[in-house]
Amino acid sequence: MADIAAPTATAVAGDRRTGLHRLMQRKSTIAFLMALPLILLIGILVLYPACYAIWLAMLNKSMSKFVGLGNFQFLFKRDTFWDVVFQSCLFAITAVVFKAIIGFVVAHFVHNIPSKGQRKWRGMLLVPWVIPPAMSTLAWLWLFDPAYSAFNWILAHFGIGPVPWLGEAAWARFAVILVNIWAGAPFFMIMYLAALKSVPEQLYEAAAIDGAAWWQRIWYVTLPMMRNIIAITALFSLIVTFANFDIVRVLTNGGPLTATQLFGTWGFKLGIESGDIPLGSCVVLFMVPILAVAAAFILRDISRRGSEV
Amino acid sequence: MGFKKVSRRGFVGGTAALSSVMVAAPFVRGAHAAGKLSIGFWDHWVPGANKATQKLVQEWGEKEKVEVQIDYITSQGNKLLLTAAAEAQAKSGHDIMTLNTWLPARYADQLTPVNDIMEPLIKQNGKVNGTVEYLGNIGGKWLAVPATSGTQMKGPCSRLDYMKQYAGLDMREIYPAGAPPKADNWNLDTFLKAAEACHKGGHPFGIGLGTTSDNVDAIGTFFHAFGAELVNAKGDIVVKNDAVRQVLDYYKKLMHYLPDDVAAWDDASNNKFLVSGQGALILNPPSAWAVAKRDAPKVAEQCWTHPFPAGPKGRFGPFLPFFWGVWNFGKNQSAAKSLLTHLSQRSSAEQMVEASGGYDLPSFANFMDFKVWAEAEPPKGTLFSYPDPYHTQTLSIAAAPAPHKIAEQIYNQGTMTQMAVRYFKGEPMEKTLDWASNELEGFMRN
Amino acid sequence: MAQVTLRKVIKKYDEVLAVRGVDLDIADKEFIVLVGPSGCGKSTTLRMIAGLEEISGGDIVIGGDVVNDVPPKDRDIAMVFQNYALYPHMNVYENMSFGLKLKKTARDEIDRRVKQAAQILDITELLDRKPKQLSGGQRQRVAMGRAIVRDPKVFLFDEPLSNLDAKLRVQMRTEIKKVHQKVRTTTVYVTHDQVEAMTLADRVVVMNAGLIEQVGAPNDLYHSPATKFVAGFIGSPAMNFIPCQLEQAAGALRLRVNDRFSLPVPASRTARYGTYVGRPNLMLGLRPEHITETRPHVEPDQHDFDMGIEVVEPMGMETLVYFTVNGAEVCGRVNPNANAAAGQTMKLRADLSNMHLIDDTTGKVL
Amino acid sequence: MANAAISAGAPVRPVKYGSISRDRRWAMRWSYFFLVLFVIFFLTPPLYMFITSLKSSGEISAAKNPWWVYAPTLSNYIELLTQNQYLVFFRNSALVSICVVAISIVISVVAAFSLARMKFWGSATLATGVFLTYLIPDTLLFIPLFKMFAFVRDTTGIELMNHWWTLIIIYPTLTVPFCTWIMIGYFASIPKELDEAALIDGATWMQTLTKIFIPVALPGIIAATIFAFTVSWAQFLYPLAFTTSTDELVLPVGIVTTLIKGDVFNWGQIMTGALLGAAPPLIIYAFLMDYYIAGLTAGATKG
Repeated sequence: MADIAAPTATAVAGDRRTGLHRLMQRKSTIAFLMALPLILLIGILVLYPACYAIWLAMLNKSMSKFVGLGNFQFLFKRDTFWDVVFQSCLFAITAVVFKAIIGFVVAHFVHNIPSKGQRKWRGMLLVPWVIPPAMSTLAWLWLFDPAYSAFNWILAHFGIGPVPWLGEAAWARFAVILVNIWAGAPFFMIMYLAALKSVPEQLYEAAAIDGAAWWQRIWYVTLPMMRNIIAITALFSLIVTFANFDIVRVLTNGGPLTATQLFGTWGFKLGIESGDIPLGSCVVLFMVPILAVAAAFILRDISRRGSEV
Repeated sequence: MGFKKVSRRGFVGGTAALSSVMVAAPFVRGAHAAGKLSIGFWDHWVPGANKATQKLVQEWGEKEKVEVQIDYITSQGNKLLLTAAAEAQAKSGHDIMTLNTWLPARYADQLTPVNDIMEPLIKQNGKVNGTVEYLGNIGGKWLAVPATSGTQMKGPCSRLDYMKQYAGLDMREIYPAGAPPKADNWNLDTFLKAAEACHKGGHPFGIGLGTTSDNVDAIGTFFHAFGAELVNAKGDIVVKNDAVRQVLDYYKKLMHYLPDDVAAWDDASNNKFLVSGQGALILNPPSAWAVAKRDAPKVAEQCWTHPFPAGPKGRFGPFLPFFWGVWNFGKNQSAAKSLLTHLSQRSSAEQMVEASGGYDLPSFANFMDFKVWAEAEPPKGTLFSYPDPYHTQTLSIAAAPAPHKIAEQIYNQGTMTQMAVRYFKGEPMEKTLDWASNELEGFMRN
Repeated sequence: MAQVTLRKVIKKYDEVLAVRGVDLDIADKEFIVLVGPSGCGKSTTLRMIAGLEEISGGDIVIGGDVVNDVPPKDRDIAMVFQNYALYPHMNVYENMSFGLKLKKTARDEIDRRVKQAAQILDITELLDRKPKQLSGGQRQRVAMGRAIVRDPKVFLFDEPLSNLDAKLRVQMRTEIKKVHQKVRTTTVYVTHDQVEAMTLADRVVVMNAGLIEQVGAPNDLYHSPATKFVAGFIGSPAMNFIPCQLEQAAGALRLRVNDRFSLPVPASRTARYGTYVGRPNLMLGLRPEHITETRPHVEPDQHDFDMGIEVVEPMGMETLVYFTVNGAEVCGRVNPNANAAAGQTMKLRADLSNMHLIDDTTGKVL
Repeated sequence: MANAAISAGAPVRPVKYGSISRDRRWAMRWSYFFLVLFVIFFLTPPLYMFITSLKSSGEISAAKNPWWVYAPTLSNYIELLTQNQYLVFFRNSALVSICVVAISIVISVVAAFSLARMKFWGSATLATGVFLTYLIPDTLLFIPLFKMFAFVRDTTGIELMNHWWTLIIIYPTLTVPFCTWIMIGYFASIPKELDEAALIDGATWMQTLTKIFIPVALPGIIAATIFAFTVSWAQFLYPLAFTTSTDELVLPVGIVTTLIKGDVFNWGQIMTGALLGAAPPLIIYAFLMDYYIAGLTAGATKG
């Protein structure tokens, strides 16, 4: 746009509507070009593969024949598949609920203490979120080790155990969820803390004067004020938890038997490790409905925010 | 082409003059002059064992003026499997690739047949066992050379003290070092009783029931001992038979005496169980003992490795062969074959066995008498019976003799351990069998 | 030479006309204020002059050149924004010199001009501060400095004082006027505040709904508004509008507000209003200062009336009284000593010699 | 609602104040008590990692008190850091992360500027769409990507499989959408007049971006940088699926697949490796916590 000179515009009076107009048009062209890398990246490496997965899911194992919904039919007959569906839902819902509760509670505690000490506590509480999950899960794996479990060592002093942390289906599910909560709760904590800080102090004072007990203050003041952020964070986390891979992969690799397989890990086992790409695609595609529902909810909020942009 | 030369050289190689012949071998400076060779070896679990292969390859490379590059690839987390898969799909990668167990069959179409070196090698080094034949020789074609490094037997490794104290069994007497075994009573019933006794004594047997190879190999042997097949050699699902029911019943009893969390064990769990001093017996090659020797010498002093108990259908030994294969898209196949011949010589095999502390097991019949096994200590003779020098067992692999593609999946998915766990958890026998046949049908998918 | 001419300038946003044909001639060195309620198109007009908005029709001429298609930077204008738009990461000096630097002006020339502008605005001490460290008034000066430095043909101000508190606003108003007197550049100034418009402008342009209502010197607008809109917009408190009828009574005109209340039209206006007798939708427009208390030393006349006061607002130097006539709320300004009190009846006088008669149908002042 | 009755400016009696502050004191004591418990819960694994990393294998297998180090040794650290393999993982991770951060920031800042400021046909939809792609997880994409790589190889001969640099191409799919979103938010908070002022001052769009927007939105860029770095440093699934050779591995996968060897336990080394692997994000976090949190909360605080 820099090269349009004033004299030219005056000189070509008959050619009015050119300069600035073209400028504006060129502006949107430049804008489009500036966004092009982003569009290409998303188009080629996100949207295309996402659609390609649907196509792959309809091929036979050696990918030489189109079988329509045959793979899905096959999958529906497998017990393991239904186990995975159940486990993924159990895992995601339980973990998110507890993450949300713990995050909320901890955020409150941090909010309650004098603000000059808050930074320090917040810093310590966020550490699980900062460590790459594959690394921290290794620490858990070692804490849960059947022969050397440091937890069992402590429990043994109280005459409990040894607990087969990763050995029995129920315990293994518990362990996987626990690690997920451990890693994810700080995120909720930090989000809620930010939201808590935006609740005006006067509201609590007013509520206190109205005679509200602490739980009433939380119920009538805090929760309504934070409703949006709670919903968004929970949906967000639901997606991430539902699609979890690293924690399960490192901690139990889906075991014992298939008691902790999720869509992601099972899809990996089938698609990459067993070389059955179409069946693996089928499995991971089952995440789409829940993603879509969560995304629709988030979208509602986003469009609200988008209009401000 | 290089082919003929190699086979000619192979014949000559039957003699002790082999190494000098190799120096003179013209092929390397021929078509593939200034050759380069890349090798994907299995990353050995025994500390220091990689050094032997490295040294052998270097020796060869210097003699042949071939630039060699070695990658050590662990089998943990299916890394070896994935690497092979990636290379097969990419049609590029290492010239020589370590292919464990089922992979020669899986990549039959991408491997160069090696009959030209295998036949002379067998003549020279003695026969190979049936499991190696089953896995490596398909339709008369040798797809890969059995590798010494990595090949292993997962027989019992017992604690002498616990077995004696709780079960009243002196394993050193049953399998004496340097003498034929007196193992007539070492059968599955004895085994079960011993398991019960040791469990009562607070030091149970550590037999994993996860889906990794140690666990599958172990249960596969029990299946063989009962003559239980899930899929027969023709590929029919025969899961609903009495032998299977028997072995499941046996396992159910056995599992009562195993630790609670065996269903989640991986290949390392049994080792840790032994090394930490908790277990009275595990089914594992001597790596656990080797680690104990380093980290827990008092435990190592009580370890004794020996063959499997006999079952109704005989005495089977869980044998897990590794192979070295040559990709048919490889750029330097003749050099690869030359190196494989070199690695299959007696002295090479002995070096590998030695470096691995006796862990590695050559597949050729004439190689079972290396000194390492007789001399390993403490305690003296602990590994004497590891290679089964008196050939008392039939070496077997889980899921054999099913067609390879199906067997591989039974093996990789741990179908047998899953069945055992399901039945143990209280699922009715027929339901477990239904589940298994449903799974097996899934494996027929193509 | 920096006249600015707008000829039939139109701005359309998706079929909505924001500016519906504005014609305006701005003389060289003139200080023009565009004033009007929000949404009247005054800011859009200014932004079209600046080149920030494309024009949908008409022409804009600056210094003799049609600049319709000229990008902002080549129009030789400078603009001061409502929120100052100072670059927060640059200090005052850098803020002021940014435009010159982009034009590749020589460094010592930049330095000279920045120093000079800083002196005019008395911000020499602030040159190395960041905007964050400045008070509102100082930021305002810097924003003006940034404009002055460029020595443009035209200054454009977009509501520059509305972010300041009342006291500072008055102060800066004078400041702007002073600066204009010093640099003497054609200035277009947009505000919604009619006091600013009145005090600053050589000429005021009142805009409403995308059209110019009236252009004129501040006093002309105040005393002879052309439309009801201008009459109501200029002046504070605003002009009172009382629905009424004009009737002929004994050779004189009378404004009848309701059945029991009418006032005589001064003789001076009789000729002018004669034709409107009996017309519907007429309104009396009378500024609050023309509704006062009756003064003891002035003899009573027929413009006196008694009225029940509803609200009293003492302002110090005067007191505002409010009452309702014919459904219209009316404000008057009385002497603080007149003892006005809510709920009481007070004798007031309307000075109809300053009255306006408005045709409410056309909105024109008659 | 309880608060609706009293307007914000209502006078508050001193007596009430007293009781509120008494309540607060108790709330505070309880808060400290529970915070200590939670900190213990949250910090146990990293702490245990550290404890184990100081032990020799002998001590670990001795099955003494696992929470105490009897004979601290740095041998695990020395062994790991002198071992070529681990350094290769570290180098790969560092290269991948740095490149991904650079690519993500360039793409997202430029795109965000265009979406937030310049607008074009469909830009609003795109802005929302960008955010939604952030919700498509890696677990959904790795299989088709796996197949796509094979396709690329078959058609162009370019081998994408088993190269660490492939990760540089695919990681941005995980970072760019959210970085763009952060930057759109930051740019949107910059007053419109600022770019108009720049426009009048004679800046081109590019100059407006580089001279005005980037400096002003620097905190946002730092937050986005940290986000992109931590995501690419921690990503596990893609390298697990797409790289296999030891030379091509990045840290998380390298540690999990090569340090854990089936039969040997070298947990001292594994924990050391994990701890060192966690160090870069932890260090960044320690120094730039506020930016880190800003980046983290950028997505939702407006809600």
